[in-house]
Amino acid sequence: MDLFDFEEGREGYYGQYGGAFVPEILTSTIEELKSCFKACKEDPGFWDEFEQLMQQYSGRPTPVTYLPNLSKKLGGAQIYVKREDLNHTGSHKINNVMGQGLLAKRLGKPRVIAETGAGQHGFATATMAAKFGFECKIYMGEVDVLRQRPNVFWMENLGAEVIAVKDGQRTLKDAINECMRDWVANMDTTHYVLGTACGPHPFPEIVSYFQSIIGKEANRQIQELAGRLPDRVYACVGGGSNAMGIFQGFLDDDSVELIGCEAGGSGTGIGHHAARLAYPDASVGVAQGYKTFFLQDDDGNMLDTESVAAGLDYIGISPIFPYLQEQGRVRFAAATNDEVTEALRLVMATEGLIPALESTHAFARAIVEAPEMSKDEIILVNQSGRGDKDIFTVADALDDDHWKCFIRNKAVEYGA
Amino acid sequence: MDLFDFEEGREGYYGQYGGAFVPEILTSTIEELKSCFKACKEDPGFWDEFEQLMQQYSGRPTPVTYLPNLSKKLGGAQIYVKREDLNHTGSHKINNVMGQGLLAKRLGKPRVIAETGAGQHGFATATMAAKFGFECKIYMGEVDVLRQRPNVFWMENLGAEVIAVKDGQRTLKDAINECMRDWVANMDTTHYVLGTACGPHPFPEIVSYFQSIIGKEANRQIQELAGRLPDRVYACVGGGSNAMGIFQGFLDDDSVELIGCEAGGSGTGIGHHAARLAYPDASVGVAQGYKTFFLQDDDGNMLDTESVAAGLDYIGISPIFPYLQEQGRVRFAAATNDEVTEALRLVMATEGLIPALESTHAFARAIVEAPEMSKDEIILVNQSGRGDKDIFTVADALDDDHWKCFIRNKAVEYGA
Amino acid sequence: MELKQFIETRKKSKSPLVMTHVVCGYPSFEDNLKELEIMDEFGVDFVELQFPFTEPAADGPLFVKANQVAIEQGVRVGDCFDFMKRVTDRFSFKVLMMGYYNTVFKMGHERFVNRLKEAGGSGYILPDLPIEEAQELHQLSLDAGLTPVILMTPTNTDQRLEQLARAAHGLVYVVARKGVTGGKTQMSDDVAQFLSRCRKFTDLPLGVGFGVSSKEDIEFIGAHGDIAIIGTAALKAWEEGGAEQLRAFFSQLEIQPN
Amino acid sequence: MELKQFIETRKKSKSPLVMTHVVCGYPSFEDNLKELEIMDEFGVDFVELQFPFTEPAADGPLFVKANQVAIEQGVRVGDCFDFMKRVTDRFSFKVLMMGYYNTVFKMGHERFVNRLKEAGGSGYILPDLPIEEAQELHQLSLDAGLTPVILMTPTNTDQRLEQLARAAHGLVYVVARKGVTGGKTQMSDDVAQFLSRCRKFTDLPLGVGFGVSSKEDIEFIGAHGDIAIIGTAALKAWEEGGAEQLRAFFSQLEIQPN
Ligand SMILES: Cc1ncc(COP(=O)(O)O)c(C=O)c1O
Ligand SMILES: Cc1ncc(COP(=O)(O)O)c(C=O)c1O
Repeated sequence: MDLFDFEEGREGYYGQYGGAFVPEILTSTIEELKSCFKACKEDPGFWDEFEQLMQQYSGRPTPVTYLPNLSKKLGGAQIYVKREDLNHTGSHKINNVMGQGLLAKRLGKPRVIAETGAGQHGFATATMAAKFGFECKIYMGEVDVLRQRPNVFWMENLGAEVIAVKDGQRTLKDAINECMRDWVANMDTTHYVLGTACGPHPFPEIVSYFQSIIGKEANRQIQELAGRLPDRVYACVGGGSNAMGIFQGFLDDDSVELIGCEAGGSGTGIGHHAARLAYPDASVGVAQGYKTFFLQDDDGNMLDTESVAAGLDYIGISPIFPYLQEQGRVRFAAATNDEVTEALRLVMATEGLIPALESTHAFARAIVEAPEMSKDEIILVNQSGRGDKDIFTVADALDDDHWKCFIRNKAVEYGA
Repeated sequence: MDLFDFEEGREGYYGQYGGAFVPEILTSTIEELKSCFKACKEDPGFWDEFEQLMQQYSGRPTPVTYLPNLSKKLGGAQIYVKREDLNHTGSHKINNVMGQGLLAKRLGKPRVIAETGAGQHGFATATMAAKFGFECKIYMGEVDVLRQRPNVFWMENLGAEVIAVKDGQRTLKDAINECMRDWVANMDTTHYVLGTACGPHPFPEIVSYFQSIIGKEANRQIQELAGRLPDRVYACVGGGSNAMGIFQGFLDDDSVELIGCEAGGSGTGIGHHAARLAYPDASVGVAQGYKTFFLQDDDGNMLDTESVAAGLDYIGISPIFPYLQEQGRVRFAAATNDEVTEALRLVMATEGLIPALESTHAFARAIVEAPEMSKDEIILVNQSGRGDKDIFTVADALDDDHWKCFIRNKAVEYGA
Repeated sequence: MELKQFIETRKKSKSPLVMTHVVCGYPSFEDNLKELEIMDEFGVDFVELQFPFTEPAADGPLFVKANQVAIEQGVRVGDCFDFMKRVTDRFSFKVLMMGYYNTVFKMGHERFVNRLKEAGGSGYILPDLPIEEAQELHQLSLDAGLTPVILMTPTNTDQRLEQLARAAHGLVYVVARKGVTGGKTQMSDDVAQFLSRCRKFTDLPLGVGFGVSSKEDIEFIGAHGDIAIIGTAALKAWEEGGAEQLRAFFSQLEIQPN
Repeated sequence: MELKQFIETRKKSKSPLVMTHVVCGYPSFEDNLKELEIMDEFGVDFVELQFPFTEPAADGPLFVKANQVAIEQGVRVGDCFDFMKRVTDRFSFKVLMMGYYNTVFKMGHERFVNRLKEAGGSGYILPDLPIEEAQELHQLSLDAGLTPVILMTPTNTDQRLEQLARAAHGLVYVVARKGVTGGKTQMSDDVAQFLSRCRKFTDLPLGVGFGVSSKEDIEFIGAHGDIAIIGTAALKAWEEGGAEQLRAFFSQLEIQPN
């Protein structure tokens, strides 16, 4: 299944989803990006350069870890985890970002911009910009700036300027809009480092391409470790980049079931979650440059979303996924906030891993399904990031009193 | 140079340093540990088992990263970094801890205890305990509990019990004492996972043994990457475990100069730093089970120490180091708090790396010396850990106003 | 095609023609009406009625806020069509729907065209709908006598301008500079050159937008193009001083009477 | 060897002998003196004077705090020797220095032995100095007529007990249980068995420490060992009620008079 071997006249489309709905002013920039990316893909040395960069800078390949304790506790399938949390900057986001850094260098652009929600992508982009010597501006919804100050702190110290976006919901989607606004003014000097497999073509393809390093490694590793392919692969789906990353390694292996895990938030019901494909609340629309399932009202205006995981708290989804769902290739499920905090506790205590809240959605679903599977079945979970960087969010999610007390004391120390 | 091929009757001694000054009640436990460790060392499969565990769980080998921007900026030697920050739990501490986990399993002990200062070793031990299914208690000075709440939070969530030690300076050395007290009461069921290359024999040897994985990898990697051995290797020295780890890879390569970087604190003068070998303020003594240079007064009572890096803020030093200094094999230098915060800023902004404050001491010294070296000389710095986990300390060190404001707001949210 | 004739007629006695913009329901439909009365009074030839959207990525800060407030106040797409009907019934200027493609997509192309027609609209501007994606909608619109307005921009290659010209109808919206709405454009030789580049590819009237706010801008567009498009400047005037300020704003532009 | 004779003499009329403990300078040297007066009054045979150390890893919470406070109050090693001199001049019980090896090491073995001798001490107990590391110091001490007291513990193998016995002088400090000072030890069959294990390897008087606090404990030690060593319990009494409580504490122990 070559998702990117587009039919004539349907470039950038995955079934009826995708496309490039961009203001006319960006047409030439998008063309330039497409042809640069094409040249890279066709350059036999490019992937090697990328892989080497990721090896030397980010510690790839990340391992696959077997979880004997959790598997035993659940009494069903054997659980393995792909460890994207061990990447430099703490998540899979760096894969895409370093790749786009190489693109920006080829494009000769000295400046990069990026949107960020949870802050992971902004953190990764600021890191990449420091490494490549690019000027860097990160757009982040004001709500996210306020709740994700640690990431802002690091981004600033890495030399990036962080702009608090005060429009709309003041979260991820608004940061994306603001990034687009910057880009349409500065495309000559600026590459927009989109953070997930969304947005106008060629971004879903570019991001999927760089993230495919996850699946390439994982396919080889799980066979080495477990002796065969997994029966099911779970990944959380915000925009869809980590899921595309790992799923691509198994797309042609029909025996491997792929499960996308969305944010169930506080449960079903419009506005309470960010599940675009697992729940029936989203419908097809066109926004932020592409056509996909959006959580929107009858007028096509976007709805509020809710999730304990900022990185999954998004109205849209990679256009590749509704297509893969229609093809029956990926099954979608949602995990609620409560299931996620429970799963986090369990994974920490049994295996010493601290998945990001986003990644914990994949664990949560695997934890639901593993007990129903047989002991010789195999599950692979993509741990897209680590949770220790998001201590404020996790401590809030776990409602930790010692933590609150610590913060109150710290505030006094800071003259509150 | 085989440091651990002890002369008859001098087991556990490095020159005149080392030994095992333990209460009689521990003699048999220490014997048991020594013979278990000896069996492991002689078991040809043991190191492989350890290495595989570290690969699959912690993502080893950690890479060596070339820093072109920093090298260029300083205009001297080419700088490379060994990336222990990319380990699971964020520092080299996990190497030793997982190794001792294997020992504890062989010893058949269902419970582990550990001291921790900055929290990294406690975090790593709690993680290991979760993974191995051990009961776990972490002793941590009350001062450190108060300032390192994030690590406490994670340790507790990993299932460890964290005890705030209220004696003495209420920091690392007091936590070590308290650990010893627990051990002399519970040695039947309990293994003491000492966190650095200090304490009574065989701990300095055990910890060095497991940490040697750093140097083994680094020697091979730097030769692959730079084409030859480095001219100088820098590592920070708290107790000395990360330094022993990387130095062992180059001990027999006479052309490689080894530089241990201690905590210069707020500068020379008794009580203002934790430099045992770089400054003239320490003298030989016996405490916490071993003989080495301690920062002590004329009565042999320990002095207060000071450093921006909690992990270096310790009165003693691995007994192996005064010996290696006497042998002329390791040179010692100190970096002050100010040099360290400057170095941190520089490394973040030029290379996108965030070393732990401890590790930044090694960078700080390399930054002083690199410009005086020629462009074809090579420096290798051991980045023992990542700094993003220590945001409270780093933000304090950098005196960040936005951060303080964020904390004050958060406190209000928490009902301050 | 209705709009084309209208422009030809007006152009005979006036240069340039003038297009203005309001965001439906911001600050309120009543205020919109007052704004439109003033615009009409000063002889405006076209008005864009922007249908508010939650993700107005091509708009600048002032319009972004206007979109957002309108939606928060409960403005629905149906309300916008109702308002358009009232406007087209009452005024002689031509009305274009302006908005984002999702509003149209969600409603369905056919239904959109019908409702726009019923509301008396003359056409529409959808800045995030590239011509490659627009064929079906444009054909339906043309069949219904509605004008889909497309944009030409300074980053377009000649080849692209030729493609755009082929897809254009009624008039061309020339984006005078990079960036979103709202910023000031220096009406310079660059803009003049770009307009003559556009002229090479199309005979359609050229509307020039992005930052028009002074008599000089209007004159400049009179000399090099056909329609001055006034957006943010008018809203800013209204926000600053209501009807009085808006009147003063239009007054200084010295728009030719119809 | 002075201490040996002292024990032999006292043992004739008394079983068990009693050893107590004070931390020099805690709460103050004056209080120490008052404690010692009471101990003397109740016929205590030996007193350990603990020299405060910053890292008292073998001590329990109460002594840890005592060590710490004494140091904070400025108690120096010299002060402890001066105090010891006053005590040995005045009382008839024997005085042992108790402390950690670094105090000795830092001073130098020879100097330590000399100062201890000058202060009238009979010996010392250094719980963190294993016999392997003690040879030089022990020899110097023995030469000077001082007794280095070593410990036997329930975790020791027979082989180790034999080694310890060979290195022992004057008396053996038998640690009745695992753990640090301060906790309560159940004076059970286990302890009795362990004491008879020790007895197999040495003829020296066996002092039994760790948790001794009641008349029954004393009787038990009288039956199975030679010297009851009272540590934390006495300090606790002093902390709770000063001289009066300490007196009550010793009174209920019913120590035999000398
Ligand atoms: C750790 C982590 N996982 C997953 C996501 C979701 O993004 P995506 O679906 O693109 O992988 C994010 C987004 O911030 C993230 O930080
Ligand atoms: C990241 C890091 N580096 C270095 C150290 C110092 O310890 P050592 O000298 O044993 O490597 C610590 C101790 O906590 C640490 O956390």
